[in-house]
Amino acid sequence: MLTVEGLVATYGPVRALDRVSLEVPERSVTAVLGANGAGKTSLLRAISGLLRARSGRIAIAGRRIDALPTEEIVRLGVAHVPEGRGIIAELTVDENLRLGGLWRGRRADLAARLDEAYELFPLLAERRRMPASTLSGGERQMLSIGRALAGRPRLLLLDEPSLGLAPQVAAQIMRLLSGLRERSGLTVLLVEQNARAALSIADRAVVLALGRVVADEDARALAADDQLRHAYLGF
Amino acid sequence: MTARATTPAPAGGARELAGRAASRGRRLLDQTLLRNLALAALAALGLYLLSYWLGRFDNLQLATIAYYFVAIAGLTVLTGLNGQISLGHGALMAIGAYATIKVGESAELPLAALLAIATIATALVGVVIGAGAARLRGPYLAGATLALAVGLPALANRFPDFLGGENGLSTAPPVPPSSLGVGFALERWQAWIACAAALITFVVLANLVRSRYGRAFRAVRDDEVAAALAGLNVARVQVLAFVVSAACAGLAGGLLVVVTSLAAPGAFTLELSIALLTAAVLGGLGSLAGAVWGAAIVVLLPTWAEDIGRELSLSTSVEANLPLLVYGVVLIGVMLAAPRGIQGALSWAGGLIGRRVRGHTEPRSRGASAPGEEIT
Amino acid sequence: MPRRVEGERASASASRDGSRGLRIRGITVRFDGLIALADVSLDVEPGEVVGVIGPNGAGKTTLFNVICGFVRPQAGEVEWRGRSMRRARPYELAGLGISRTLQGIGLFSGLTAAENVMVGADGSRRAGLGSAMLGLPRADREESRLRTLALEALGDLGVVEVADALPSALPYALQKRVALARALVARPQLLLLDEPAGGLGADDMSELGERIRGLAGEVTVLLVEHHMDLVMSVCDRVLVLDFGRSIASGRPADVQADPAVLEAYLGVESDPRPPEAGDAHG
Amino acid sequence: MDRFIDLTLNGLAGGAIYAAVALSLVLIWRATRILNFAQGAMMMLTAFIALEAIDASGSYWIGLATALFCGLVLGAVIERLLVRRIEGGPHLNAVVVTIGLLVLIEAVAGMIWGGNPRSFPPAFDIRGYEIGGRTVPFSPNDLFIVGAVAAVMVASVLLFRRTSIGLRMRAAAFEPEVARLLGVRVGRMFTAGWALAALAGSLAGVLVAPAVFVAPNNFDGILIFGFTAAVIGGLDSPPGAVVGGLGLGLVLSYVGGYGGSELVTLGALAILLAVLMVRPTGLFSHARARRV
Amino acid sequence: GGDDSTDGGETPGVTDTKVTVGGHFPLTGPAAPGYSDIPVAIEAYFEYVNDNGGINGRELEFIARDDGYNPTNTVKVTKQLVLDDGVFAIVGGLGTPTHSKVVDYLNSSRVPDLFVSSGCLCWDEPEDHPYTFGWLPSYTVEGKTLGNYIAENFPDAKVGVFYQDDDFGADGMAGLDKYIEDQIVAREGYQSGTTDIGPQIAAIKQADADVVVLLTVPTYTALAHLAAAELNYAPQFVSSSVGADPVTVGGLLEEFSKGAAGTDMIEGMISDDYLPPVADTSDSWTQLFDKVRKKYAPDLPPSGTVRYGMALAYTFAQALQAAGEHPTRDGIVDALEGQELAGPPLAPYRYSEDSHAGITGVQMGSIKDGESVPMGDVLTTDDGDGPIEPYIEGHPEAPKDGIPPPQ
Ligand SMILES: Nc1ncnc2c1ncn2[C@@H]1O[C@H](COP(=O)(O)OP(=O)(O)OP(=O)(O)O)[C@@H](O)[C@H]1O
Ligand SMILES: Nc1ncnc2c1ncn2[C@@H]1O[C@H](COP(=O)(O)OP(=O)(O)OP(=O)(O)O)[C@@H](O)[C@H]1O
Ligand SMILES: [Mg+2]
Ligand SMILES: [Mg+2]
Repeated sequence: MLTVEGLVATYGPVRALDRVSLEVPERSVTAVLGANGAGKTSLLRAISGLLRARSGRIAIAGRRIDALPTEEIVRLGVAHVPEGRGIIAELTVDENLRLGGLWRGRRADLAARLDEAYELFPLLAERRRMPASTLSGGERQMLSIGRALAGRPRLLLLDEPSLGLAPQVAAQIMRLLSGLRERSGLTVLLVEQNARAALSIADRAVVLALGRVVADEDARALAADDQLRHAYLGF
Repeated sequence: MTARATTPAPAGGARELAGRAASRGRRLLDQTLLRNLALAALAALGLYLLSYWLGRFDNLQLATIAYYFVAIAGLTVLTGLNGQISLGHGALMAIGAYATIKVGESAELPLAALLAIATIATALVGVVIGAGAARLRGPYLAGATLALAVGLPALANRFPDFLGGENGLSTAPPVPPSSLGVGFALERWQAWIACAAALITFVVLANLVRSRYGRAFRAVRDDEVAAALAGLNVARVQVLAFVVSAACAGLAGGLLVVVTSLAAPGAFTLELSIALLTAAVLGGLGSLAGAVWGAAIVVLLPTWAEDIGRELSLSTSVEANLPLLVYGVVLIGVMLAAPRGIQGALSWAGGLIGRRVRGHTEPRSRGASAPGEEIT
Repeated sequence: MPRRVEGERASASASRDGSRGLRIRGITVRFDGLIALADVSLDVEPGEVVGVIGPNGAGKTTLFNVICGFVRPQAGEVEWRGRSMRRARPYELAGLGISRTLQGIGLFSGLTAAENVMVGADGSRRAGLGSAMLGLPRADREESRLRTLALEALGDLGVVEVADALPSALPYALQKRVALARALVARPQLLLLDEPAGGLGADDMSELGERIRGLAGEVTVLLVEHHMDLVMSVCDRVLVLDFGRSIASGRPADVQADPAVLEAYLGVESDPRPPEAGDAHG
Repeated sequence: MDRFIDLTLNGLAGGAIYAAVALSLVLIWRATRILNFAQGAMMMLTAFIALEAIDASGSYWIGLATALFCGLVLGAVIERLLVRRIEGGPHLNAVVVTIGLLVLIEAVAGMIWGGNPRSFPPAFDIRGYEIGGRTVPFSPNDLFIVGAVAAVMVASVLLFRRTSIGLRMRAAAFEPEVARLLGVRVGRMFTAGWALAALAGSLAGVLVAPAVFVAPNNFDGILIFGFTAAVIGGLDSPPGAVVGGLGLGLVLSYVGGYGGSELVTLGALAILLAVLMVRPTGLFSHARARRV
Repeated sequence: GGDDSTDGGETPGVTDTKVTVGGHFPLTGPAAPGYSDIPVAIEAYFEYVNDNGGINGRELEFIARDDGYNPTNTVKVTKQLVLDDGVFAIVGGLGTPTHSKVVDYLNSSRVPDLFVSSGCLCWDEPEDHPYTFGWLPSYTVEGKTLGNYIAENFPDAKVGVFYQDDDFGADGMAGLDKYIEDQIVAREGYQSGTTDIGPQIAAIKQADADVVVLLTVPTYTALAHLAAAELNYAPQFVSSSVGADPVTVGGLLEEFSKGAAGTDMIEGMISDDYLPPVADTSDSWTQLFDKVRKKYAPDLPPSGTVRYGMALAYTFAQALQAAGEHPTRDGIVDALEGQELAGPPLAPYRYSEDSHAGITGVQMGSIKDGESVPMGDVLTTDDGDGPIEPYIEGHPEAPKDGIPPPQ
């Protein structure tokens, strides 16, 4: 589904990604783990075109996307829940959600997709017509996730989705992800600080350190590998 | 900015050994005042020599650049460091100019006192306007100050007897002191006065922006909520920034009287206000050095463009509009080529060269330098 | 049905020392019909670490906003050291010994890390405009004192080497530390932490926990968090909000075992339903 | 009483013009978050072109259509060539670029058409209606202006509120990066926003041209009042622009009529400040957003 | 280095082959319309002179600098002209608020300041400003003549005045008041720059004025006509010469006249004039100016503005001629004060040692078929309470070669 090869990305002189390669099979959840500053966010941003790669290639289902503008990448079915939520505070909750599904066109379908999101997060349903700026931190996170799902993506990039969510909701999201993979064949690239939770639902896990891939393994194997776990995941 | 913390000078009483004199010299330059004064003294010397080298009209241009600098420097602090946009600084200059002439008419005061009064008067008006401005943001502040720029000079028409109506007021130019000799050119004297005021403004603003006030200005600009939680009274900081820049505009207005001997509504049009703002952005927002570039461009560009037009012997309507054309092209061109303004581009280039020379890399990307570091 | 589980220590000291700590009485906040806080009360004793937990949108941040004066409650009263905070404006808090970190990051993006912290060290003072304009040595001395303070605060949190970096170039965790340094440099007596552990890795989080425990006794801390490990390990007491009501309060262990809390917030163990139909408020 | 009626009608006619300009400013603001200081100059340019078209064809309507088309193209071209390149830079850079554009367009117009103002035909009769044996200062042409402005307002409200392209445009304006992440083709939205705003602006230009004549600088004053009207109404709201424009027109008419002409600019300043002190983001803005 | 000498051996701006003079004009900006053509006309006439041997063998050069009608710029460009361009004299500097800011400077620098393009009374102060000379009939002279005309021809009419709210309006009204103060029922002013003058015209209509005097610039003359047309109000308009050029005003109303309003709106408007009418092709001056225009400034329309610039340029050539073989700055001032110049204006100048006022009188006229047709005698008067008297000697013919003859 997603292939990354030799990806290098920099901020000025800082190398945030250093020859990163990874392969994400279709219908899988891949966890991206690593300490703060390891380059996880940069990796997701590079995939969705927000950060231009210096070199290397990124392909989705065989199609190169590293030169495409973000919006075209998204239109290939890539949804990105960015770090820090990225809601549009001036628009209402409903408008934010609608935007997530708009690129797919198909109006009737859209209403159904919105309803699903509201069903998933009933708190948002109550706030449909309110500007998103009034939402609490967790509610914003819900909106951001719900919005990404409203586009029915093929590949979902999640940057710390549980940030600010109550434990119950965070767990719910994790379960939802594995459910979606099963039911609708979604492919997920999941960045999480809560490595334990991420590994519990992931098929594979990639560990980044200082912009490099230091491990790329089966999730269960990684969870069992005490050495790696201690060195990079701190538990 | 150095990472090392400057240690406070030891309290009085401790005797320094002679061998420490050199390090003391260096330490003296660490002191804000002395460093800025040294810079100003150097500039003063340069300007002094320049004023003898330049012809009379060019001295006048120098004086004009100096008063534009004063106004733009104040505006760059307001807009660049505090994030408040003002399209009304031309009107504040008008207050300084009218105050200079009115006070000068009614009392025999030395010029310095008149300029000080103009500065203070405008600062006081700045308190009122700043208090209103502190409630407004972005385009709404722009709109309000724009209305000010258009409306305030109209007061002159409301009180024609006092403010001279459309024709405004005139006054006599300053007289060079006789000690300078009889043949001393008026324009050089005007340049001296304006440049002296500009240097004072520079030193004061450079001190201020390096101080905690400058930091407070920037903090409020970046995040009002966080600034309030850190104990900054956001409204008060904003008013203070406005007052400082209004004072500069008032002084600039007073200097305009020194240079042109006039105060009239037609001199303080919206175009003036807009020119000040564009000059600040063009030079490099938030940077005092940028204010110098901005002032020089605003003053010199039209004159140069006009001369070029004359050389080219174009048709009259083309020739007349050429300076405008050039100005427009420069505004757009600089913004496209140097988004951080001239000073931003210079320091970027300087950083690049410096890096080459020193052979190591610095974590600084193009245009991403801290606004705070661009000052001076 | 709101219930109050009073911890012994709280009830014992409230009458004696109530005037020295934070007293929150019957706070009600409504936003166009939506009830964000309903009659919430809480006493926090000096030096105590109290956790405020609850589902998303329960009103935790709003409670902080009320204490800080960003939101005016429709009813109720906040007292800090015997003084009513009804009139207090946000910028006066620093002077009253109150610091707060924001739920996001809230650093000044155009200031270096050190400058960010210097603002926190400096904020409440206001004298010295003249000496600042003239650049007098006095102002310089003050500056270097502030900078020393700031570097110390950064050093305490182990981030002194990023003193001259801009926040945007720092990883999230370091930004959070700088923000914490800015709050701590003012030596507050009351520290309001809004999700300080959000986005932190396991190491960072345990370090944060130790730091907060280190503050206990000297500084009164109010902590909003969704990371229960952290809350349970550092808090003396916990207040649980749900839909703006306080549904429980008491020692962490007691609260954690409270069925109402389990249902409304922690949920995980007691939620037997399939994931698709999951609902935060069951 | 007659005088009051006269002043009211006169104010409505003048206000409709400010409203037209305000609308085009609001459109650009909503679509790209840029205050377009060049709007007046763009209006002037398309009005000159319309005039040439009218001279060539002899038909007002062909002139109007030409102006609208040129406005559309001009807006799109400006966005693609200039505004696109400063995107993502500091906010004021856009302001400076539009100011540069204002100066540039006026200079070019001065070079091509000279400085002398030219007469521009009205669409309909400019003689006021007879009401009760009295001629009031409101003519069929004024009615046309009011109607056109109302139509533009309704169209822009529908565009922004009811259509998905309007939603995309707003998203692109508020948070370009986020909008991209949601598959919005931000560049196209910006281009479309500028094109539509310039279209509305060129309509406004043709509407005001008979009243101010056409010369390089003649739309500057109208732009200032239009800007004032937009700010009064709240820059995000097309109905706000219209209410702001009509309100401003009325107040200025009363001030000019009952006070004196020297009070008109001061009057504009006074209302603007009064409105902003009570509502710092204009009359039709939404309630203040949550900050923490 | 700066040259500080103004009274050394040679006269600034004068060489053996050339005399350089300059002026400040609004060439761009809102005030440019109507005025930016003046320097073009002056240069055109100077070129004509140069191609015909110059004045005393010297070519004339004119440097027009743009001040945008902004006094600050006026000061700048005037000093630039004097210090940088080294002009011999300032000629035709335009505008009261602008030029009044450089009068002191020019006089203290002893730079002749000739033929200011404004009808302010303030140029006629030979004691304080010995180097400054007006040229236009003052606004008061015009006001008096207009008032007198109305008093004689419409003795029972109610008069409304629509005026520009500055010294133009004020001085003009002072003149009107000397004759028709009692007849005036409405006085409505406008600030230049405002576009909505509906309320003012409505007020004048409401006062039932039968005659409306316009002390306006051409744009506002046109706007006043439009506002009146909207109200179906057709008073007798009487306009000062400043705003009455039929070509300019007619041009502004062209689209309305041919379209919606149906008739030529300015037809029948009465005004005064101080130069031979542009339309009077039998006049030798008109012929001369038109000849020069066609050859040297073919882009310009044959408007009153062009006529004004040429007449002014001619007057300067005349003064320079009068200043003799070796013109000096004081010499040209003496020549103006000492010799009687006569030229294109319908009435004589008032230049003398005691007076630096310019043209002393005007002739009434009215617009017929888009052209101004003179009525009655040329009338002269002063700025004070002096009487209005006919001037019947008539102005001289233009010289055959179009160049002021040596005297
Ligand atoms: N805008 C920027 N400018 C400069 N450097 C940056 C910028 N953004 C990130 N970096 C640097 O790039 C590196 C990788 O950062 P990134 O945000 O990808 O890490 P991360 O793994 O997502 O960390 P976190 O867990 O804190 O979110 C870090 O060293 C960071 O300091
Ligand atoms: N200014 C406001 N206008 C309208 N509603 C608001 C406003 N501020 C907060 N709310 C609402 O009040 C409720 C409480 O918000 P608050 O931010 O206090 O929640 P929280 O407990 O901090 O949640 P989280 O854990 O997600 O941060 C939310 O539903 C929010 O949408
Ligand atoms: Mg990250
Ligand atoms: Mg919260």
